[in-house]
Amino acid sequence: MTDNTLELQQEEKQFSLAKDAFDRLIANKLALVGMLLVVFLFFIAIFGPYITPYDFLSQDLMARNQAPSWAHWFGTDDLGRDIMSRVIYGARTAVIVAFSTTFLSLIIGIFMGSLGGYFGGKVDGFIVWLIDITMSVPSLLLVIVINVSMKPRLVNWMDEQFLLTGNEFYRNTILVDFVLVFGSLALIKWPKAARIIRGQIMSVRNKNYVLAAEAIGVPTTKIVMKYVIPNSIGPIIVYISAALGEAMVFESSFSFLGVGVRPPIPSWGNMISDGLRVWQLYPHILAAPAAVLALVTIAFSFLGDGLNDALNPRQWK
Amino acid sequence: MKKDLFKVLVLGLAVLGLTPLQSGQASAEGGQVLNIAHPVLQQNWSPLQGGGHSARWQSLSWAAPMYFDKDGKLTPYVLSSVESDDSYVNWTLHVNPDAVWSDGSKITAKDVVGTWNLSARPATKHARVNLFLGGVDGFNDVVVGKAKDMTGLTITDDATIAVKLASADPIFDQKIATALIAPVKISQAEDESGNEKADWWMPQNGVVVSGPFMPETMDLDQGILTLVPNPNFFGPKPKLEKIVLTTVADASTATLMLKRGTMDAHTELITPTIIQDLGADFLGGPALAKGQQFWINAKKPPMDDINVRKALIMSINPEELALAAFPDGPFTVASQILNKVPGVDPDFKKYPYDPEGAKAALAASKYKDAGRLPKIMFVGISTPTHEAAAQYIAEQWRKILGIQGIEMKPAIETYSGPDQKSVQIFRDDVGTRVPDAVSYLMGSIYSKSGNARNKLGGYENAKIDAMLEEASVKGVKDPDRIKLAQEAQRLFREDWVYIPYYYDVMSKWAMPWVQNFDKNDDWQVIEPWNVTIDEAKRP
Amino acid sequence: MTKLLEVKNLHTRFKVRNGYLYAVNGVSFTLDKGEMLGVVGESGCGKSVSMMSLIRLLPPAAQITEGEVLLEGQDLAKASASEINTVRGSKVGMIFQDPMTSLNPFMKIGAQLCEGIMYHKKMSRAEAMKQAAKYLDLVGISNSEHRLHEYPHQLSGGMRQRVMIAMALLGEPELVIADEPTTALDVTIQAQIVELVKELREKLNMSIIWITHDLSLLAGMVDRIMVMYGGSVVEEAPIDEIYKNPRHPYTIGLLKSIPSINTVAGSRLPSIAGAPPNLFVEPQSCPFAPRCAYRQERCTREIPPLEPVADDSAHPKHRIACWVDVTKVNAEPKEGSVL
Amino acid sequence: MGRYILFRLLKWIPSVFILLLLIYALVFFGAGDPIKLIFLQAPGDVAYDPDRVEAIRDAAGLNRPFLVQFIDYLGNIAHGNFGNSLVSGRSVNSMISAALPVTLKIGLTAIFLLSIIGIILGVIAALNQNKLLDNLIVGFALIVWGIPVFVAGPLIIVFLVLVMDMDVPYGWSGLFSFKVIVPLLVLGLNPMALIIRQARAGVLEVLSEDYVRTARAKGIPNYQVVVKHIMRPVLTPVVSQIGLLVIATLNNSILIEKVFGLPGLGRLTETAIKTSDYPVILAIVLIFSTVVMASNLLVDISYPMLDPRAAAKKTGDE
Repeated sequence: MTDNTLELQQEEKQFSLAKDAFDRLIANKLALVGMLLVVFLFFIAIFGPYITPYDFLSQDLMARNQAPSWAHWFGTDDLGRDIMSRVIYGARTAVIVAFSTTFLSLIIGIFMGSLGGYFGGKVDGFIVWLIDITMSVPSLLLVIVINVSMKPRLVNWMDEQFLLTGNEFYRNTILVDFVLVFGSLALIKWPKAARIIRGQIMSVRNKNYVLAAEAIGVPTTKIVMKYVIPNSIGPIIVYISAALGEAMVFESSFSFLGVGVRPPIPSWGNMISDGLRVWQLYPHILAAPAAVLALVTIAFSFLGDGLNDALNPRQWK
Repeated sequence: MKKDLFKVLVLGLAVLGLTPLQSGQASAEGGQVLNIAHPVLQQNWSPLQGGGHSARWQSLSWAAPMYFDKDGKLTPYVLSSVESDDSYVNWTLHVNPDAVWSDGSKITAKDVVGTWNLSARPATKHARVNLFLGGVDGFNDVVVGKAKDMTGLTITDDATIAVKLASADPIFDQKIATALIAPVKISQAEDESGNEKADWWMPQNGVVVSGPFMPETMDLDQGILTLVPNPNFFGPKPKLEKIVLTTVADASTATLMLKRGTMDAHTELITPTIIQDLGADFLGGPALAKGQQFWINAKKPPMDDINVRKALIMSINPEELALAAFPDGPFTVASQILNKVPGVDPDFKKYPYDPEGAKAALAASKYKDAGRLPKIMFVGISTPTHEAAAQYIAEQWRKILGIQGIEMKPAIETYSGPDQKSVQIFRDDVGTRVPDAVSYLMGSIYSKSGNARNKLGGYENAKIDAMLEEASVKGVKDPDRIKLAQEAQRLFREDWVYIPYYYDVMSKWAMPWVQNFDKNDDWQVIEPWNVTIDEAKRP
Repeated sequence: MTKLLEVKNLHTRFKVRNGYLYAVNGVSFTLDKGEMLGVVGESGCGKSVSMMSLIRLLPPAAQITEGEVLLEGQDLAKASASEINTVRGSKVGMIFQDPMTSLNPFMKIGAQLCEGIMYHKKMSRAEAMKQAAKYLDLVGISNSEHRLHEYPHQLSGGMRQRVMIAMALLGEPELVIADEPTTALDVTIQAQIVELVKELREKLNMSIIWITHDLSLLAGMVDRIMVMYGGSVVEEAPIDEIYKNPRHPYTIGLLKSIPSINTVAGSRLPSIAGAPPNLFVEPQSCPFAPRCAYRQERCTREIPPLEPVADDSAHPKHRIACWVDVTKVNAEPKEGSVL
Repeated sequence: MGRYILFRLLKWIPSVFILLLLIYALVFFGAGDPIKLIFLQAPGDVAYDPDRVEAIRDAAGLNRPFLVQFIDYLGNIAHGNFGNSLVSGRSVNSMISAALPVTLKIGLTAIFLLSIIGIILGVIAALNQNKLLDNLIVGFALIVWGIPVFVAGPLIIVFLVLVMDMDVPYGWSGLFSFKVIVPLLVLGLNPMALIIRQARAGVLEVLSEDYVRTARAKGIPNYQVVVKHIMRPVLTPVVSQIGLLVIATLNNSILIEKVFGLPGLGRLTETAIKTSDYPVILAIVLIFSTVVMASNLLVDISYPMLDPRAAAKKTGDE
């Protein structure tokens, strides 16, 4: 009985809880800074290409490796391209990469987690086993293997499709980079999301009010909508925030190993690995993308911590 | 209590910091030690590979049948002389009676023939054997595993070998002047069933060598090799006391080590700032009969249309390409395939840089405009230099022709699997080891060459083939030999299947204090016994 | 009787986000050897904080700004950290509210009991264990030798509180501060613990400060009661006097809210209306004034000092911080006041 | 306990099987042909001849059907034989047995050492919450967290060489040498940041626990309170991160072993992937996942030792 009333109250409070969480988030200065940076990042990712001072691809071989100046705030790279414009465009790459990875992993995770949580028993045992395997896979290694093995085939297939259909879509094999490389990352990152969902479903399943609701024939979808989703949103948001930052670092690791986003499309990762080769002479080529990546990682970590504090019910004292 | 914790922390760090500063650098008393940085973790140092980075140091330990000296003169080594009859089909090779292994035993004709047969067998995986021995009668059967020994190689006596070629080859003697087919002691290298023994080349297994330096230790896991002078070397006495070869895979680390004098030489180091970091002398060297080009696979759309190829090639300004790739030299801008060898075509018409012409050509193609072109993929963009060049090319195409879908991949390897056909452009070098225009072109544009088959995607021009075949049997002194080669090259130009890039130099890849480090066309030190170090200049 | 403890004008405040929380505002009292003092007040009235301030067992955000705490002449408020440590656990023992959380779940009972005396009395581990077992026996835990090797989660709540008491007594303290030691326990166990403390007090002859919000609990146990409100002492008197002759309006309210046998079943218990005082500003007037039924104009301007009750009907040791003589003035029901 | 470990191992075997099958299939069908690579990787006029490559592949048994090869491979593994490298012909067993100790030694030492330093720093930060020291430590952790190891590594090398005028810390001559400390630190920095944050948060949580106040009330010195009462509960969540740390460290080793010339698994991985040398890749995958599994198992086993309450739950004591 008490559970039930509590739950009802909680439901009424749903909106104000979200607002409370937001207020708590805003009150946390670091989290606020993190959030502003992340919002700024998204802004740059969306509008960046329209506000860059230069075309991120256009080269000026007479102005190579130039140190930062008023004309080029971050300097120019080895082909005389404006680093600032490339960093700005790189934000788009980073966001696409981070989102494709995160949301793919989220979808897989939610599917797997709800499968396990809903059916329980053997299905759940299987899902848990799958989670265990996945968690023990050396992630970087597997992604590299998938990358070097699958990509050529997919690229080739898309080429053939383009010749057959003339559809522009198939020509854009950069998509393969994004979808396959970072999709494969999702294959490794999903267990966290699955655990969250599974845990929520498990705990909700055993609550009296859900048993009662089930007993009086409330459809499952409704139970899910009413109880599972609201309870999971907090941890999932925290998960997303952490995963986005993580994915960006992963992207740079891939680029460093030569399997990430390939030039001339700028990504912070490939800019960093380019910069690493010459930084003893031209530190600015490394500095800008590395600093931006570090800043964004830190911002996501601030935001994640803040969200965690704001949304984690354990700390609602 | 904070203080206590700090104490523990500081103490711990201090203990770690005080642990003995061990230096991995080997230093021998008195003598000179050459430290070489090697860019890949090489697990196989067999002299029978015919390629790979380890082959760059093959001349240290293995005496070639013959060699070209600094001035390009063919010089006896293991073989004291090589002669042929007038047909250029039958050759006689004489093994140097002084040539001995490091254990003092004689190098025999059996070793030479055995080595060559072993190299040709498929399981040995020798990467270049057909360039040198491909003309020997029976080679083609051995190389695909149908036979064990080449019928064209016969041991006349302990010091004489008779070679019968499948067809006339006036430069066979020059072709075998390479350490890549240096004889090995066949009883050590070959097992009963005619396969190469595992790890026979390791000092732990008592390998005997013929060159001036013999391996002392080989730690393949660490990637460290040490070589010491071969006491029984049949040539001049080596001057170095020791050679230490360390795997340094990271280019920046290697650069720093070279700068500090921890390392003296490098197998192959390419960074965008190498000239600024290590000086022009490091990369400089004599011109080499080798050129880097971007090879176009004309079978793969959109390259199947010559107008597309014209458009692409005419959009590139060779001078700017050079500026993007190697602004500080030492390479020279390429135009034709041939370079350095006798027979470079003085009247060769360079591909023009003509943006308007390029646009017109694209419009004249069956694709009409850039929007309908399939994606174009580059491979072999393996160094920062090549990456810069490829990005320059891509940018020109975008700027002039409006082409968007361009991709570049670092290495050929990823695409060497089932998907090689998805690649339109390969960056790679071609060259020749013999100063001969025909063999240069036979290795690059002849339809059976590796280059035509792979990089050019199965390029075949019957006329060119016929001309080259005709030229190849002509004597070295015959002026028609060169003329036919030039003719073939002009025909090749009209097919528009390459973007000229640059001509290589034989980079020294050694710091200024390393002396007498001249290298041959196999990138090997010509006279390893003469290498010395000017200690005064070493930091 | 000799004076054990004298507290003079103690002020403690907490640093909070936008300023300070004034938790203790000028508390003064004395405690004799062997005396048992009850400290009563609603949650947040500063009773715990003021008693914790005695041995400076406060969170980092708290700070004693003024006052003296003289324990046998030594001013604890100004003592160094190591001096305080020699007082804690030896001269002063502490019993805390929630035995479920006050014992370290990661350590065995024995280790927790011993670490204090091992440090203070330089005992060896074995000696300390022996001593600990003795005290466990004393607080009525059977099979004490065995219990020493158990973890807290293996004990029941009452047992854990007995362990806490043993822990406080182990150092043979002269003063034990018990901070609502029975609040978290079942009623039956509560009674047992109270009995135990009474018993031990007689046996060991120590002074005890018993903090509680439950006035009724103190009956028959303590010698004297101190009522706190809003960070200051509002009334202080021997126990019988408080029950019979309460003088401060707040104390009267508290007493009324205790259910008694006479309370009619089903009727609502009286409670003190209004909210506890806002301590984010330093009080400038009687903290109870906003809720007081006897409020006068002066009450909202000045802080009434704690002084002996003027009239003769009161016990000589009876002190209150109020200008109003409730025996003479009738309560005018004011907005937000009692009843 | 023994049964529990056995049960875990039994569960682990099928997962390894699946993993191997997956990787084997990926490499077999997708990645480059190592034999072809031998010819194509050497620049210039290599003697590439498809017929010859086929002959070599036949000789190496690479042209047999997928399943035959895979089962053959599994059989070999069951006998503890990882086969021979397709590129160098060396025995994979000997390659792994030389490389694994290096990575393990460095990795475990890094995790161990930096966990300790991380915990200490985290505790110090928490005890000085919001003071200068706390801000310094937290700031340090954040910066370290934000800089990928493959950037930190070269930066530190150049700093040591150009600024400190030291020799390049390069190569391996046992764990206890100066040149190993630098990569050790680099390898551990990232995990350390994680631990600092975890430990700091843990301490902050524990600090508000009643039992810490109890301990303080006993008048024991502050360091005893910290060591006995605060550190102990903080260890549990930190230890539970170790599985994660192991993965992170293995990942990092792929990224930095090359830079410091460490002859470990990371460098071997890089080389093997570049040459599509799948016997080596598979062996590394197997080893990596074994290491991760083992560390996860270790964490699970050590959990009850660290938290008596968990032990009670397991044995149904409560």
